[in-house]
Amino acid sequence: MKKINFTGVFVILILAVLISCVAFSGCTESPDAPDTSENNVEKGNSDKNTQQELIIGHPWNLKSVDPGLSGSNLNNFRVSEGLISISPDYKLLPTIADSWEYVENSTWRFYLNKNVEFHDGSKVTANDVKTALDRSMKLNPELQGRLNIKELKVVDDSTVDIITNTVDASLPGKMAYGAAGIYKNNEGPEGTISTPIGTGPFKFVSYDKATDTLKLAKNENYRDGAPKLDSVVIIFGIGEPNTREMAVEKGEIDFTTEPTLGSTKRLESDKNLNVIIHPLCQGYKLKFGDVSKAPYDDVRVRKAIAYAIDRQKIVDNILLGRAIVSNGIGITPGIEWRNNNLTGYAYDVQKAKGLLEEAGWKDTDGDGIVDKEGQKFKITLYTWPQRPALPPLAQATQSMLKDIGIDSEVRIMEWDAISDRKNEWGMITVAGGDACMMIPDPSYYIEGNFYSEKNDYNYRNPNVDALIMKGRTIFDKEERYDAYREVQRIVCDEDCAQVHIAYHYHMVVTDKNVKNYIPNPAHHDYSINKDMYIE
Amino acid sequence: MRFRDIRLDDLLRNKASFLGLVIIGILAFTAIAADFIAPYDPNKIELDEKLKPPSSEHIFGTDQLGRDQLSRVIHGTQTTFKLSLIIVTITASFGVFIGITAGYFGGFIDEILMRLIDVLLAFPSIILALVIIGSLGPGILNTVIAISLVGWLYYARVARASTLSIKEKEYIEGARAMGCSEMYICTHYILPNCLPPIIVLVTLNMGGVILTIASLGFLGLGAQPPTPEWGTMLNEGREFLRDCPWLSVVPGALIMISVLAFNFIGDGLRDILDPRQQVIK
Amino acid sequence: MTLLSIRNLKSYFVTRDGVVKAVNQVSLDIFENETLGLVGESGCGKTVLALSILRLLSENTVVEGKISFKGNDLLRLNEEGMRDIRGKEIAQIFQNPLSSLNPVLTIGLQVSEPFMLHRGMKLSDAWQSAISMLRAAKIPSPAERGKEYPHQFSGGMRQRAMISMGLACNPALILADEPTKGLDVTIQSQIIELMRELVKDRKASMLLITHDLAVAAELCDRIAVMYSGEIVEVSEIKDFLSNPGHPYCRGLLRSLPLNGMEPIPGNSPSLIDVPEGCRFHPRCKYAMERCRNEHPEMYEVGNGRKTRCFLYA
Amino acid sequence: MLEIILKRIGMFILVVIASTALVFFMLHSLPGESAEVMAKYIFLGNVELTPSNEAIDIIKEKYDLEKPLFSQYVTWVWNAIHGNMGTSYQTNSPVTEEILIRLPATITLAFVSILLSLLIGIPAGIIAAVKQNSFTDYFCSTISVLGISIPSFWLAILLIYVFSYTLGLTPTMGYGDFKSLILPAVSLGTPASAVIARLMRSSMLEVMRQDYIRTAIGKGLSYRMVILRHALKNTFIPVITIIGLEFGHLLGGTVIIETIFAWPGIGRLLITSITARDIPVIQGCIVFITITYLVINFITDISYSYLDPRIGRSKH
Repeated sequence: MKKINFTGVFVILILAVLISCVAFSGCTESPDAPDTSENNVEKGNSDKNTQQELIIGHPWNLKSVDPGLSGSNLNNFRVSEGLISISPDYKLLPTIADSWEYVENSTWRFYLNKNVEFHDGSKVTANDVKTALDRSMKLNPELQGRLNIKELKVVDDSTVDIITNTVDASLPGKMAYGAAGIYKNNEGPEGTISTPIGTGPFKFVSYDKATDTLKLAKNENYRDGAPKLDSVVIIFGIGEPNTREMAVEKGEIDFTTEPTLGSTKRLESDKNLNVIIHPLCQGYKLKFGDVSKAPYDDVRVRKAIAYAIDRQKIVDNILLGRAIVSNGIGITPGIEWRNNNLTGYAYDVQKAKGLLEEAGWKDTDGDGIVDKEGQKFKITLYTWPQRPALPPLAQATQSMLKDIGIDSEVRIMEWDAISDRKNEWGMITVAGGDACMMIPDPSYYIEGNFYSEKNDYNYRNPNVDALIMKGRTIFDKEERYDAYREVQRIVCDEDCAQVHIAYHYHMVVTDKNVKNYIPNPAHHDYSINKDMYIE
Repeated sequence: MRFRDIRLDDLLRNKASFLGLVIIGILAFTAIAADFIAPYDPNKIELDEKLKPPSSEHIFGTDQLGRDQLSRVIHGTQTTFKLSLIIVTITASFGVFIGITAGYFGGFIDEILMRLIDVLLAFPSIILALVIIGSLGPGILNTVIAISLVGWLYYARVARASTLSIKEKEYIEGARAMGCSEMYICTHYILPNCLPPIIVLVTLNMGGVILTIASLGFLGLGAQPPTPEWGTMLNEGREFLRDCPWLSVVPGALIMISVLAFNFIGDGLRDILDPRQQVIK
Repeated sequence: MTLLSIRNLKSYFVTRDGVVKAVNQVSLDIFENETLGLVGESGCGKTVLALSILRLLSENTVVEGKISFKGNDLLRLNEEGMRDIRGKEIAQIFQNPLSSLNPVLTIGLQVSEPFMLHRGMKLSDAWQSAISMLRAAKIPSPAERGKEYPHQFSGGMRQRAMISMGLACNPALILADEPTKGLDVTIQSQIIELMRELVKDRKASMLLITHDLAVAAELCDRIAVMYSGEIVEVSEIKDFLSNPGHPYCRGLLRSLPLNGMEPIPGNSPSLIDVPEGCRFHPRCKYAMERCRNEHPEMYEVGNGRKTRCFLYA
Repeated sequence: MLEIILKRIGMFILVVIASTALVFFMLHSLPGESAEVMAKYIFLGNVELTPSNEAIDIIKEKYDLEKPLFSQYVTWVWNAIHGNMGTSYQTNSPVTEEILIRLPATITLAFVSILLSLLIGIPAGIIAAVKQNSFTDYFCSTISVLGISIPSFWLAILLIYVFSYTLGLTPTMGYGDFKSLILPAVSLGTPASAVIARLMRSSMLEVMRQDYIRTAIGKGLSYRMVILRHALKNTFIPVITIIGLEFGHLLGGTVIIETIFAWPGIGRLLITSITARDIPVIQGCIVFITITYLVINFITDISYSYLDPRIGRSKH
């Protein structure tokens, strides 16, 4: 008898699982979100009465809480601040430094705001600035190279001199770089900081490495007034976008970023959620492997490819509205030093074919693939899997290139593996995350991409190099920016050094009660702000 | 019972393996005739047609690049079957070779080979595959290498075990007494008698291999787009899991069905090869 | 007194090659206090006959007919009633004790089980009874050996353990299936001696299945000969040895080493395609036209002896 | 027993050396310069940027990357023998700490999963075998074949959708109370339970046709007693071996499942370390996984010799 009962229970159990699976497939058909309001009401009530706590689900891991190693993260979560920060409209904002000026001989002088206090109540002195930056640069040689700093000198308690290796007009922008935050040096005996003390609106409370969870509390004494949130909990390492998405829909977390590509409409129509889609200073582009070698040593071939890409179609269908069309340069609209008068490359297959033909690429054997001197135009498009839009983008590119007679193959591999293939004939990298505001100064993007000594695809143009040198060494802002605008014209309209496709838009999903989130396109990928609160 | 005693009508009499055979038959036909029965070019991109739900025009809808999902799964069948056949052939023949060698000659060779197998088995195979594909790069060929590298272990074990028992049989003594060479004994006496359990393992393993190929594809390490492959398609559909469920349901269901079918056949074969299947009650 | 009476027993297996008629219309009586030998070539259905009695055949077997034991028809008894018979009233001693003993349980426990089951003993008491049973089966130092596992026993010892397990509850009938198979000749005679002693002591009846006429001659009171699923002769053992009736029995006796080892020509027929008429006629030198067409009955020959042959019709 | 233990320890050393060497040399043969990748992760936190040459040189010097591979490996082994597993490139903290801190999460998940798979697999296998060819048998068998056929990543997302999202019974992710353990354990344990159920069934069927089962029935034992006392122990013998092997698969499976459920365990650590080429951490994880695997196999071996008296004890 017992035996039969047990079988029954087992059968019922499995049936239950099956039925719920069926229910699942039923549910997916209807886009209406299930009723999660109960959950939210409960949560909202308790929050209102007691604590304003924001729970964030973050896709990546936090490796360390040492500001020398994780400076950008701590800056984005507003624990630490830099001498200078950047506003959502790309302006440099005095932060720990009140003002700054170029003195002479590669020396910049920063005057500190005397009201800035660390979380432990002590005032920020010039010495703290020197100690923090020296320490960060020592721990992170990359930062040292990037900031181009030779030495820091304390002038007095609230004045610090920064001496650069070469004359560098871009230093103030560099001081807004996430990793250049100022913090109290409270190193433990092993030389690491386990309780970071910064100057921002949120204080570090604890970090649980086992669960990769960071807890912050409001800094009551913040100089511009205490933040409205009592505490912030950041759960790191939720790598699966579907998981993040369901967690925020269910109200387990209040705030997350980059849900699945297909979800935009559904999440936007969900009454319990806020969806914020905002520009981020990143783009999608095609990068030639080597522009000094055939076939890309001919500018007509590069331009042909630029004309062959139907950017609007890509933005509408592949990037699904989370991007806007780019006219050919990787500097996001709205940035002050952007050249807004570029001609660019509007989609035009006939023009593209004509340019190829001019360059000697013709389909002589009628197989639909152009060739020249016996060489068929057969190339490989490389891209990497971490950005979900890249593989379909590469495939769309493949089909658009096919239309002008270029045959290509798509290969998806780790980013680092791609750099080994740079010398392959005709290789193109389909790239995303092309960031132009890592450092809020034109030199960052333009030097990295187009300066002869710095770019990695053999682009050489003496005019461009001269303009870049000019930009480094003159201090008049408008004159400087004009030099960079001229560079943009040359690399885009004249040389077509890279084929830019679209500007990336970033998507943040929050609970509908989370108010006052102001996206900052210059930050990667998002940051929280002091005035956020939960209704 | 010998290999030649496996009769098709026995398989057909077992309902589950009949179903399995029918499914595999249909899938195999689909794979072979993919070029003729697919209604569209599986790689033809029509961006304006993207993410269309199933309709009379596109029975399984279209994917994010507007490609016809039905044509893609049809060609995906071809990719999957071709790959798994290659892998199973490689692993089974290599594994059987090693297993018979180890079992028949015994001693030092056996000890070394078996320890090697133990070492490899102790190592989680998915991690090994991750590392291998990480170092060789993703792609069909490397998928084959990564799966084959550990796939032969089970064949070697089974072949060795059968060899050990067959080796003790009188007819082996007889053959040796008749002056047959070791090579001849291995290929003409041991191998045919090892085959039944190997055949069962092959059918069951086909399912496992299909699943591994799909897992690697899902992790983005398998076949490369635009090659249609079920796991890769699942991975591509992941970003649309809830908004366009057909993108993941169709390839996911096909993976399940084909693994299921191979398991049914394998189970049926095993029952046939073991004639005393009835139990006293 | 008849203890067990089998009437028109049919045991058929359904296989993919056809129906195997392992036992075909067998009628047989076992009397109280007697040992009946059942002899025949391997594959003639002896073992199936024994398994049919205790209903130990697999599910795909069709068993029909009537087996009366102490007023019950064993084939119509429910499962619970059958369990009360098995081991308690009728016990079976299986061939090949190595595979018939559970390798992962101690000998002592396996012998204790019938006591616990049919006598309602607790394990400790059952264990003591089991030890004395092992001692009765002449296993040396039974208290220690009871804790051992079958693989630690020698072949002869295992058979002794098997016998003590079968005889544990003093069953009225013992079905012994080739108890001496696979044993050395010296051990064989010890086992035969042991069985004779134990069976006689307990006043039990025994159906001894063997293909070895010498063993049958040692132990049995009567003998039944089976050929191709049928009983072909039943007789007192002495009469049988001195004057076998059925041509097959004559052949059997002549094939004994003592009598010149003259083989019976031909092979025993498969149990699927049994010959028309007398089953033995293809191999019989006395075969007549009638033997080919008609199936012989069991004919009384006298002195309680029956033979299935037209020679005696 | 001592012999078994010694053999195991020898085996363990062999496995650890072989697998770490394999991983070590393979990781160094990965495309792209290790130092460059490491520099990206350590200093830039973003793979899509290019590090400066100075940074790369510093990394090379700091981690001895200029030395021949073989001597790097020998140094690693030497330090490991002395209990020093090295320091994580990414976090600067000792590898042992990195692993120990995540150990409870993975151990809990793995053990609950294997427990779950045993709790479902064993009875399901027994029932299917006992009721061979009945509806229940077909049902259990079909479900277990399905269990093997469903890719676990797929099952995981399905489960989150049904139980967390639609029904709201469990949290979608995270690590903490028992509730959050259910879904990861189910997704990880389902394929294992299916394998165990199938093996249990076939092993049971095999046992049930053995002569000693007929003996037991012949003694008058009830069907249930036959199964419980005579069949089960024998049935477990082959199953035990598979449980050990399944545990290994399960550890491999944590890599995917932990990522999907944001479960802070060794699997996730391993995946992030592989992409960042944090070789000391990868090595540490491999050593840990092999140790666990071997310990489990050791336990199965012991229970094997306990279940089957023909093995191990016959010596005395």
